[in-house]
Amino acid sequence: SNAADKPISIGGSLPLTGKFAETAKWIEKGMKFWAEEINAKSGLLGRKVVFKIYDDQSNAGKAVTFAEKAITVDKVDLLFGGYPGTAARAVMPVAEKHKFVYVSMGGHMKSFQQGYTYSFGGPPLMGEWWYEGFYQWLKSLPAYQRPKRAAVYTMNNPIGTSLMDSINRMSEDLGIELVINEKYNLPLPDATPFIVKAKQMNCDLLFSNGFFADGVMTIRAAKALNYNPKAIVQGVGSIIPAWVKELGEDGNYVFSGTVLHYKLAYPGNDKLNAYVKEKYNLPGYPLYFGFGYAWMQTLSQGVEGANSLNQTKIRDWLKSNTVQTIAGPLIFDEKGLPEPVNFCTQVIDGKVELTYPKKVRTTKPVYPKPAWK
Amino acid sequence: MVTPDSKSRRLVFWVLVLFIALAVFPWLGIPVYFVSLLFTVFLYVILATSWNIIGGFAGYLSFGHVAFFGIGAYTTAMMINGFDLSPLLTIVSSIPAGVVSALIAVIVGYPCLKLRGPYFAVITLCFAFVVDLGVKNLDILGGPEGLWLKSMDLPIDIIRAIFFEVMMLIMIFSIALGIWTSNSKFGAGLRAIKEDEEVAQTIAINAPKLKIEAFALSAFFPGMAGGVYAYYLTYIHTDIVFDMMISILIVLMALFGGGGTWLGPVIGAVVLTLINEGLSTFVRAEFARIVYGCLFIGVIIFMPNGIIEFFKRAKGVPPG
Amino acid sequence: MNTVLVVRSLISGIMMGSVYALLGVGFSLTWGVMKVINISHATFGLLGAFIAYTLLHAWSLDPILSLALSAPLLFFLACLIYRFIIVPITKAKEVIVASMIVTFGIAIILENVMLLIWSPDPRLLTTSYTSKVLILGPLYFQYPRLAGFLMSLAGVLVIHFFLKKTYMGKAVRAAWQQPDAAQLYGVNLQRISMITFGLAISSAGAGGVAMAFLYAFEPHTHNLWLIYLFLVVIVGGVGNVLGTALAGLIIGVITGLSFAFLPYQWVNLLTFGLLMVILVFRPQGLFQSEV
Amino acid sequence: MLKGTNITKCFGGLTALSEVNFEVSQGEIVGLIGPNGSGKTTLFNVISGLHKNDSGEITFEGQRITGLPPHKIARLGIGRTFQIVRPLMDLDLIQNVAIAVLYGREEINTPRLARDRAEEILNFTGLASKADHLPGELALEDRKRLEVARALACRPEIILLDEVFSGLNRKEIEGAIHLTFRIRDEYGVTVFMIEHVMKAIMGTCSRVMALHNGVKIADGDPEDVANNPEVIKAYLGAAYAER
Amino acid sequence: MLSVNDVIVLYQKLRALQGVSLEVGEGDLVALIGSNGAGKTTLINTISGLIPAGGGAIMWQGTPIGGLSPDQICREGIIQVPEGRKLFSQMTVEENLEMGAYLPVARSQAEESRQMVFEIFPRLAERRCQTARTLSGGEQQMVAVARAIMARPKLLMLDEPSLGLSPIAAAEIFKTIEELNNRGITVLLVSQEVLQTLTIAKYGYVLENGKVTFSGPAKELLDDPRVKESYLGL
Ligand SMILES: Nc1ncnc2c1ncn2[C@@H]1O[C@H](COP(=O)(O)OP(=O)(O)OP(=O)(O)O)[C@@H](O)[C@H]1O
Ligand SMILES: Nc1ncnc2c1ncn2[C@@H]1O[C@H](COP(=O)(O)OP(=O)(O)OP(=O)(O)O)[C@@H](O)[C@H]1O
Ligand SMILES: [Mg+2]
Ligand SMILES: [Mg+2]
Repeated sequence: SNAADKPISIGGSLPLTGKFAETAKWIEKGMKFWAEEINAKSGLLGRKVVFKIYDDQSNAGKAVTFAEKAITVDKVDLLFGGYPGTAARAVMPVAEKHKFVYVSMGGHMKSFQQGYTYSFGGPPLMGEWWYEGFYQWLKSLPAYQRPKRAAVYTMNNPIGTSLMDSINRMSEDLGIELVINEKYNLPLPDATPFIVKAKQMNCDLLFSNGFFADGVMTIRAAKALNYNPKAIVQGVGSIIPAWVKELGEDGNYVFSGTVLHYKLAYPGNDKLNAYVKEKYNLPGYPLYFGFGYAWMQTLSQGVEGANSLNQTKIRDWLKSNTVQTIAGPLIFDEKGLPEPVNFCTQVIDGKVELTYPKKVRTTKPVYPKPAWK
Repeated sequence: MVTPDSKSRRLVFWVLVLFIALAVFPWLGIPVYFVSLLFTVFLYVILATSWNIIGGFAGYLSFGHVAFFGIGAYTTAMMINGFDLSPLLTIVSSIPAGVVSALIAVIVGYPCLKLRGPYFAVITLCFAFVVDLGVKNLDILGGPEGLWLKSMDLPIDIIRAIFFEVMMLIMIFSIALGIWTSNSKFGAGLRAIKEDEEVAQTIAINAPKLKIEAFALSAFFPGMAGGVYAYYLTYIHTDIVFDMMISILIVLMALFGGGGTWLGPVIGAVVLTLINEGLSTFVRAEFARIVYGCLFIGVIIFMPNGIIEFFKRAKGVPPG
Repeated sequence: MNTVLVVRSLISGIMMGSVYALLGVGFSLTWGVMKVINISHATFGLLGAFIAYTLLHAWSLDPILSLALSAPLLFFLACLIYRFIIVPITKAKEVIVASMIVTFGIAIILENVMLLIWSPDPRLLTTSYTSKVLILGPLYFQYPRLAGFLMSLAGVLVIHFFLKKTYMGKAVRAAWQQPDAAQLYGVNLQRISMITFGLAISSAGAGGVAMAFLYAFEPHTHNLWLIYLFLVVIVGGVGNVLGTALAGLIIGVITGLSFAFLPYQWVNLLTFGLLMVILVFRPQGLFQSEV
Repeated sequence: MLKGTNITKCFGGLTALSEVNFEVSQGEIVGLIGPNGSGKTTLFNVISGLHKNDSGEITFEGQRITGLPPHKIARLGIGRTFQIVRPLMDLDLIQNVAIAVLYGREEINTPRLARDRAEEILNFTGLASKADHLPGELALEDRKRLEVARALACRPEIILLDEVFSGLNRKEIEGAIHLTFRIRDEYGVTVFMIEHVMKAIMGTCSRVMALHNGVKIADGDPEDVANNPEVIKAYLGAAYAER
Repeated sequence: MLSVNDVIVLYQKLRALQGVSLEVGEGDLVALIGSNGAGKTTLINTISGLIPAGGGAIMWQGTPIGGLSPDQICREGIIQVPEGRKLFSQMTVEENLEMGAYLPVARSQAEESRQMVFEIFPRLAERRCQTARTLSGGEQQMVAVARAIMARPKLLMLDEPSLGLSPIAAAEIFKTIEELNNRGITVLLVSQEVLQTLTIAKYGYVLENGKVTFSGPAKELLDDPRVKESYLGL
């Protein structure tokens, strides 16, 4: 019939300009790569896919109206997931009301506790899980090697708060004392005081739970003041390509976590890496490129599994089946979340390496961190 | 022959027709997006029109007006969550939001309105940051996490339609306030203050009092609108309702249309909101933004005193 | 009391504030002297930073030296903008208002042009001295900050000297206080305004480089910078160049001290709050407005 | 009705007014003369509340007004004009005056009635034909008249005129003298005026005060003041005295 | 030296000058009188280039200067003391004077000019560091005249220079003008002090409603019954 020839349209918005443009552009690229690939094959349900992507100008309110525009005016067949967490938090209830499956990073744990049934973190960017892997690895060390005193600096926003969750939970478990535990508001004017204080208090573990800009300032201050803790953990700033590209050697040895990594052995990762290598000359795909791709994988498997574009059917299929993504197999619970994942990463020689757990590890972690040059 | 009286009667007639048409709009089965879009337009009309009372008429450029919007949003959210109010009481429960905003405006205005020109602009800017950061830092107000509100147990188009009507009502009141101001003793006093505050005082205008009244009035409707917006969004966060860009946009909208007239901000808000939205169909987001930027330049080069003034001149009506 | 923390925070804060001041003087100049609130001022600063970044990577040119290239370029750009955008709006009833709208447009355009050219990736200016430190006894001076501080010192003094001591600078002030009279005494209004605007934008370029020594930047970063700009300029008294410089230092001191004594969460709030208090008690800024 | 005792006002190191006493009674036209920079305008600024005096006290109809904000003083019935005219530039003449009517002591609260009243006052000051002009289009003398019209619109009991006669030629001064008398007689307003045009002073004032370096040096009958040697030396000049 | 031929100026609807002609010879002191709103200021501003002429020609030393910008006209040595003073209000007295001597010709003689000015207006010497805005009305007028002297004009046009001055200071100003004229500066003087003006002037023009109604040697004008009646109130 006619409808079957028409491409499947997938709509929504991304912050293509403004504050969050950098990340959004990678997500967009990941999504587009997925479409390219699926269109080169037989398409989705035998139909081509096309994107209708609006620019919400890094404004969560606009993200909401554009989601509605996609749903009610463009009458898209599928909704794609947005970024950042605040936008996802605002769009999730809208998707719910319109009964549209919404696969995205989510807005950390709190957003999945609101009882939405159409939202999936597939895979999610879950601050609460971010340091799980790092702590597991610490736990695997002999007690005397572990750091004892931590300095924690956290940006005061949803992602920062959710990062604190694992720190609070697991430091106590390992007997690590949070000697300094401070939040700061963005923009951070100066990181020098962070380091002066951490150094004075003899902290041997530094958490810098911030974005790129503030993360960089913290690291640079640490180098300038020659502060050498056993390990530096950097939340989400270090997972974008700019970290190694711009910071160079100074960016080495920071730990972080992830739910998705270009060196994971799951099928598909190699393909993405090859593509990114060729197109952007990067050693591996950037995290958000992977996210963009993986969310589409989840959504499309839901569609194929349900063999329908009926949103409720897609949802129900996703809730009762396993999807295979580049982040591994995902089984969603009633909240729309998969099992917690806990990989630990470390930047080594300008590459983000997987360092824990052992079964996925690509390199041994460098610990304690070598002194600044 | 058209007597001025029959002319104004005809105007009233068309305005009524317009409002009735708008009122039935969301019930016609039109895609919800358009309802939401108009809702946003109303929101900005309210913000720009209210800002105009202090900024346009009195010449006190408040760059922190988003604070009142946000305060309204948070007041409502706290009220709903605290007293477990039904979201159906939107309009009723947004009134206290407006009152709280206006009260805060009085308290803040008292010291701040002693400042003039750029100094006032910046102190209000600081005020908006202080409120924003204060809310972020206080966990009882949701802190960095923001607040979730209960959403109504109704189909989405009904929900959107309800918010639409409520926002429209607030808009009508705020425009009425604008019209009243431009024709009243109150507005005349504000104009004198804008021109020369010292002279205004020597003709017995109680400038400090008048300014505070204007500031409070201009905070009231944004507060209410913030309350409704909180319901509409069901999730609020300081980054959303205290967004500095809203502050700047309000100012630009009012001035772009023509500050100091009641119609200018309405036109500015409608035009800028719709154009910005229309540009979203551009393939490449950067180009859309560049066109948007050119719009500001183009319009002001040809109409340096705003759109309204330009058309008034063209029609030969003396300004003012 | 934790002396080391106080002293180091203070030094670091002061140097940071001085950089804001460098970015601010030009803004203060166009505002105070020309009645143009240039919302795109920081955007031009950012452009300077991007140019420095590009030259650093292409030719390993030191960012400070790159100013020799970017300053004339920005000057030229400013002249064009002055001629084709600012001149028409001087007819407006309220030039300040019109200028804000127009330059907001310029900022948006420039931001997105930079987005097209340089992509949204965040950048850092990393030079050989980025993480070098000058240690004088207990005092630490980070080189990039020191460089920013010195640039700021030079920039502020040059502009102050220009306005207060040179005939042309005085003509600039005169021209905008009383344009008719200035012309009647031989001042070529257009030329002088164009030069002022050009100078202001060039100084923004220098300010941008100094900021980039401290902070990561990407095409939207100017929005953040703009806010600090506003603060230093107002607190210093619009049009008052030395005032702007002192205000930068004061903001630096406030930040530095609050880092030393407060939970960090409250630092930004305290900065803005204190600025409000300062303004309430000194409604004309800390230092009188000059023009 | 208006009385000042020991008014002193300093600007930094400069004493603009020093221990000045004055009194103006109901229905009088009192002149205030003095060399440039002798403190005349400063005295008006202090009376109308724009400047705070450092010491001394001013009473109006027995009520103490020192320290009151300017709008309260205006409300009590003290109107003033500005030497360097300050019209509301963006508003046409009728609006300029109508605003003053609205906020003045006449309790006219509707803009339409205020316009009617304003028209009357513009007519009175001879500006009726330019009612819809902007102040920027007026020649200087008309702007001064606008100052007077705006001050009158508040319905003051006393009006402080700061050099509204300057820039008129001798013929025109006669018209202005006439206007001054009408202000007093038709509006019942007491007049306190600063003037350098001696012809106007001699022609209108029932009493004249002279300031010099912020000190009052003469007060009395215009003829006497004009012949006061100190006034001649500081203010009028020998040439004037000869004429 | 300066000749104005049939100049017309329009303000939107109003014809402020409707064909004004006037001659100022080298070294002359020419008076321009006329009632309130006659167009005197308009004429002066048109000569200075602040207002474009809607017709007619203005010649300076034989060359047309209509259409030049004010600063170019200033370079020709035509300087005016504007109505309403137009001081640089936030600058000090000293800086205002310096601005008067902005052009290179004047700048080279600035020091002497300053001496001269302070001699004429000793009050300004006392107030040299005060900002112009805070000066009294009369003091501001002195600065305006002094600033013009600093510019070393060839033709000095004064628009009501005695406005707001005390009688003694006004007399002083007229004496100064006469003296400047004696030193070789050509003067075009607009004043409502008709008697004093015509006493020192060589030649006079009467402007009414944008037209020259009388002109002639100052002495003759002084004796003209119509001038006596309308301007001297005799
Ligand atoms: N705001 C101020 N700051 C400093 N000095 C001032 C200020 N206002 C006035 N003065 C000085 O005070 C003195 C008195 O000024 P005032 O204006 O009262 O003189 P005036 O008698 O009105 O003179 P004129 O007849 O010239 O108008 C002058 O020397 C003036 O310079
Ligand atoms: N910018 C303007 N727009 C419109 N009309 C104007 C403008 N400036 C002056 N006029 C009008 O032009 C006429 C001549 O004004 P002008 O100032 O030249 O008179 P004048 O002879 O200098 O008078 P005065 O003695 O009052 O200074 C007046 O009627 C005045 O109202
Ligand atoms: Mg005076
Ligand atoms: Mg004149």
